[in-house]
Amino acid sequence: MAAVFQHILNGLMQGTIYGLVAMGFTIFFGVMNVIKFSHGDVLTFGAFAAIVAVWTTSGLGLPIWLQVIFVFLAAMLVSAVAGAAISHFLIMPLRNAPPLNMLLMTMMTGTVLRETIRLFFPNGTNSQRFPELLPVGGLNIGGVFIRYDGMILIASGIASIAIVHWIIVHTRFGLAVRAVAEDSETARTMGINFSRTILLTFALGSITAGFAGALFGLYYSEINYGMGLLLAIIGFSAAIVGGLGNIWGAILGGYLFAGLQTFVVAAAPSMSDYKNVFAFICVIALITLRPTGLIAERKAERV
Amino acid sequence: MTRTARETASSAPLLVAQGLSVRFGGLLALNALDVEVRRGEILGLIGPNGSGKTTFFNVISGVYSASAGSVHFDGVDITNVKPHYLAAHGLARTFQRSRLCLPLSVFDNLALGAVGQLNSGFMHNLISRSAFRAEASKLAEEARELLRVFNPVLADKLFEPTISLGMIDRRRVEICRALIGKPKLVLLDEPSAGMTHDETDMFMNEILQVRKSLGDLTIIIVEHEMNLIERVTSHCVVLNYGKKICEGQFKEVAADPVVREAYLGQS
Amino acid sequence: MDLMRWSKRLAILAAVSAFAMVALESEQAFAKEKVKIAFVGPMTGSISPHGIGGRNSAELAVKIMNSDPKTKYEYQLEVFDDECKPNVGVQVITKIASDRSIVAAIPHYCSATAIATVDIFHRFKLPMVIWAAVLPEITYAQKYPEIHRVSGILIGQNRVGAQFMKEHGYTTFVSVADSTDYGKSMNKYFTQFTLENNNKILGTFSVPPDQQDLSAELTKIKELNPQVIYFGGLTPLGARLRTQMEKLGITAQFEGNSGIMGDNYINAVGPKLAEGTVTFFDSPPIAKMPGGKFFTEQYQAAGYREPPEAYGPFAYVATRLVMETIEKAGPDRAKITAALGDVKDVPSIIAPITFDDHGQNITPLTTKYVVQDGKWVVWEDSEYATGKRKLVNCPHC
Amino acid sequence: MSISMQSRRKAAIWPLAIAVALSAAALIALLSIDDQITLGVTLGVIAAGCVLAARFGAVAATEAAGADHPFVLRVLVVLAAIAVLIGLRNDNFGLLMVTTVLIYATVCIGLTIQMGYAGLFNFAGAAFLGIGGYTAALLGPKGVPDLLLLALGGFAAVVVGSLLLLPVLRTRGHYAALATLAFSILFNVFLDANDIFGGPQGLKLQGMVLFGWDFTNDITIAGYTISSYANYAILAGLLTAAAMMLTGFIDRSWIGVWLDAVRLDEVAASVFGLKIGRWKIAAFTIGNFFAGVMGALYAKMTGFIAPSNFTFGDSLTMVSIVILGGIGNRWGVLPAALIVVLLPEKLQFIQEYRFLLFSILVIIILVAWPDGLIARRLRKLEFARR
Repeated sequence: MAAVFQHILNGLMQGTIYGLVAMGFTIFFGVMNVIKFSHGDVLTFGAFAAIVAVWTTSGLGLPIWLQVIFVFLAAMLVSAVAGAAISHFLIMPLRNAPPLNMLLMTMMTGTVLRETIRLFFPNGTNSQRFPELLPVGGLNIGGVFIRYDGMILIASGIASIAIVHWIIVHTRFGLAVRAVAEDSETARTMGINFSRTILLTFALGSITAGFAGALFGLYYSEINYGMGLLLAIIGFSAAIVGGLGNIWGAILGGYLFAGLQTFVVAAAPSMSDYKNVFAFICVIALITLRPTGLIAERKAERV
Repeated sequence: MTRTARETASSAPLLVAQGLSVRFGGLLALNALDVEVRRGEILGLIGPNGSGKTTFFNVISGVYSASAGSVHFDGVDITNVKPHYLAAHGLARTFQRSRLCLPLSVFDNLALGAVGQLNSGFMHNLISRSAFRAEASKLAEEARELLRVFNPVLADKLFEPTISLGMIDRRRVEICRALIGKPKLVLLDEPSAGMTHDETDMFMNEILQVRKSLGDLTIIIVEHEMNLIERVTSHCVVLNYGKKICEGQFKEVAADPVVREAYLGQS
Repeated sequence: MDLMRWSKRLAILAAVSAFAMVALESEQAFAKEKVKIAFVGPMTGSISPHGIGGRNSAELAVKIMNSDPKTKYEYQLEVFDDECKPNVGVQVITKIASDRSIVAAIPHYCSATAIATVDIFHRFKLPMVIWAAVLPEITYAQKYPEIHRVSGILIGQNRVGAQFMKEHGYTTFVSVADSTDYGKSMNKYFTQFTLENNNKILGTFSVPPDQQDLSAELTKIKELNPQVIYFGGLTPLGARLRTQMEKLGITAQFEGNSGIMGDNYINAVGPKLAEGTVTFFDSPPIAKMPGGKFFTEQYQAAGYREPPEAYGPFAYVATRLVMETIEKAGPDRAKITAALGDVKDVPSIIAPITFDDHGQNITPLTTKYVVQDGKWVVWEDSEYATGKRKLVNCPHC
Repeated sequence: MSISMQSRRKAAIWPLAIAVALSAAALIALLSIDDQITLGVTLGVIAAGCVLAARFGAVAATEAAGADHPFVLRVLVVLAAIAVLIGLRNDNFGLLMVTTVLIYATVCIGLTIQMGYAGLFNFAGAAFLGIGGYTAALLGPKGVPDLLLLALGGFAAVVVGSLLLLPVLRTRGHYAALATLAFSILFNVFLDANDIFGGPQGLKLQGMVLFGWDFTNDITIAGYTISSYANYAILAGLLTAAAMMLTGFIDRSWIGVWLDAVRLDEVAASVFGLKIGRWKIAAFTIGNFFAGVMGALYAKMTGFIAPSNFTFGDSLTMVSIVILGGIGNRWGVLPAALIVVLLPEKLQFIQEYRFLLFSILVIIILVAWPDGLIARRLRKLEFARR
């Protein structure tokens, strides 16, 4: 029984990170109908910015809590800039191109980001140790090991999802985002600054990636240049399975994917090689059963 | 329900919809609709925006499925059958928003309208190329003839990209696409949308001319342009909130207080 | 980040490569006959540090050889990227083998790639000396005179490792290996020798090398509660495994192999967690090699940006061996092949090299290592051997 | 008004002849030049030539000539192929690369039918290539003749692909992209995990033997010897030509029109009587068949296959070829495959920087030429009466 709880806890943490990534995909898709595959590598950029921030701030001898704040600020800022730059220089000029071109372009952009870190970050090909900033250890309750840092991170992950949701539902900026998502032509005629809204939305989505990147580093204590690719694939899968354009769908998809992976290892440890086979088969089965996602897009096609 | 003179006419109905309902979530887009279309007539379908006219087209052409009721076409029950089945049985339509394949040539678009008459077999298309060529040339002749009725210049643009055509020519192509397959019933969804008064007039003349050459084709037409309805229809059905509120000759329905209220209430 | 420096670097890179091209062209001219040899390894992708470290070492060997006025030939190293993929390896080796001006090759870090290409070497009669791939099949699956290898095969590491663990009284193990050919092969020999020693393997896990989260596997392992977690794979995954073990509060001895040997492992997990990790590797530390000091000094003097990594010295040795053979036999493929077949007790910076009848170097000395204070230390020299420090869960320490 | 039967003047042949000759020359030059400076200059000349040709309508003239004189086109292509073979007769690597380019191009012709015509995203091209390869590797040792092996490779790809039919038919756009993307990844993980299919270490294959002719033999004609690799190049060339012709017929037939209609407007297509599912299945099946056949040939040629040859990254490479070539234009995949397969190889000298440079190049092409190298041309099913 204790093991079951332990697995659930692990799955929750993984799912939170997947969900955060998937949320980015879904936000971008919502406003511009694009899949931005470089999202995972923007996350990696954030994580590397975070590690530079730790090195710098600990070099300056700042207290731990201030280091943590700088870590998140640096990660979010760098990701926001990277995401906004990609949107401005690459996605906007191609926005009328076929979706396939966009998909390929963002995948290639991801490769560029990845290779840039690998080649130009000092010792970039190797895994980087992310210093431990959060309280080490945890509680042992009936055989379940509850990590303090894990709890903090799950809580802050969920909080950030809630904040993004609040921004989109309750602020003026959020209103503009929703208007553009609904019908960009009409939104423009109603005086919404289209390109500014797009830019800010991409910045917002990328901030969540940076946040997730910093979380990732803090939780796993290790980052590497290639971590964004698999995260992007999983995040994309989660966003699609959940239903593109729907934040709750993305979160649901993220937890579902983590749950599937964990389930295989827990239920049949000797089959652990096959866990991604199983997870992706489930993904295919789910989109076959619900071709527009678990929480379907509401838009009916006008005929 | 009022009986009209039409009911006593000898010709059997081509299309009969009985108690037809379409539900989207909580919204009843069509509510127990009864409509009868006689062979050779032009039926006008009118009503305020959102009254269910296009939904009616979509459900009888198989794009939406009915939640209740039935549709019979030429004596066959076609309730909720697949769209391609309907096309094969002689039902063709146009769309409110143009749905031409713009990157393709005019000819390719017209070929789509003639799917039923063309041989789609792999042998025919890929191996017996000369038979295929002959078939294509024959269709090109037919297409030119049909286009020429509308606009002689258009016939020369048969192998131009559709995207290069102006709005009215695109409408013409779209109607030709619906006609080239020699259907028994054509559904025209706002053919005059976006045209000026004069253009509409000219356009409708062209349609009537083609119709005559095809042997008094049966047509259901949705239109907002009431002059046009008055001129071309022999019978009208008025919808509001998915329900039939009135039917008869245009003059009769135009005078009906319920209809007037529906239109006034809307504006 | 430092954009200015990046763009500067790019500019310098462009300028340097342009110059290099011109230089290569114009330099022709006098003196010694030029001889081309090829170095092949992964220059891109996640395993590229090893490939680049090997390339640097091979370049160093060529540079040192060329600076010696007594040599008969001027050597030129052609470097190729096999991406650690068999199909790319086949392409690249076909290219090298078809180029008659290349007389010998020093190929491959990855075993699957080497297995795919040995036939091509044989077909084109191109002699080669493998610098790092470790699967036994490469040399032993067939008997081609062209194929040689200075690096050890992974059987030895596991035999020594299993013996060591038995001697220290460990009885229960869990194996975690990556799902590549390397990891699977490691796991195979680990299993074989551990069972031969009558020890128990409580569970075996195979994970893709790019997997980030190992908590599901580790939770299961925690339930199994082994004394030792054996890892067969390369550093990135090994570092993740060690780090996440700690996070889940698992206390078990961590045992690795050649794949995690190197400073990258210690850098990635930090000295505190790395402490006490044991590993078995087919080479004494550079410092203990006959020419280790020389190699380290030269490598530093050459100013390479990347470290040589664990197999750097092997790349150096393989390249040097090839050039020495060419000096003796002349730049002719058949003659080189014949001469390589006779290699026996040829001195090198690692140890004297002797090829058996399959071209396999039989002298690699499997050495036991343990991390002590953030450094890999030979077991016998460590405070663990003297009993001052203790391995985790160790019954006989 | 008898405008209808106006006879269009046929396009001149000479642009086609020049274009084919120049392409063959460029191909030989690209493959045989190894020196970096000469290569750079050659690349520059070729690129400039292409840009100028496009600017002054030479590409369009060539295409028109090709469309008007199919027979001449075929003869010229055969002549060019012979010229390339003679030019590269002793260049094993050059021939290997030509064959690889042809294999990739043919898979991409299949993807063109799926993505360019029917609008079905397929991000698992490499997986279907792999299925063909593994079929050859597993059945070859059982004594199945090699020619049959190629066909079985194709069928295996079709059969495995049919497992994906349901998701592919039910979903659209990005959702469909995910179905194939997920398949591509799980295919790879499955091969790695599985020991029956050789696991991560892969499988070895014997070389091709066709009608008693062993492909490891050099070809000797009238005293001249051509490297044995030419065997594979010739076979791949024949298969590519067959795929090209079949695809050309598909494009210039009702089937081509129906596939386009399915891609452009499913609702309109079904309202006019097309069975959407049937045509999607047809496109998916034909494309996968091409990939499977070429996979079997690929495995036979390299003599070794491993999961890492058929990764998601390789599928992405194929999608890049289709888009860079100009989606829906089957001729475009040839130069695009040449660039995408050959360029990283030719960039070997920049070693670890080559992927960075390659990705940047692809992005530049996508931004500068969104329609690809050769944009798809309007289909004209206009046939003069015989």
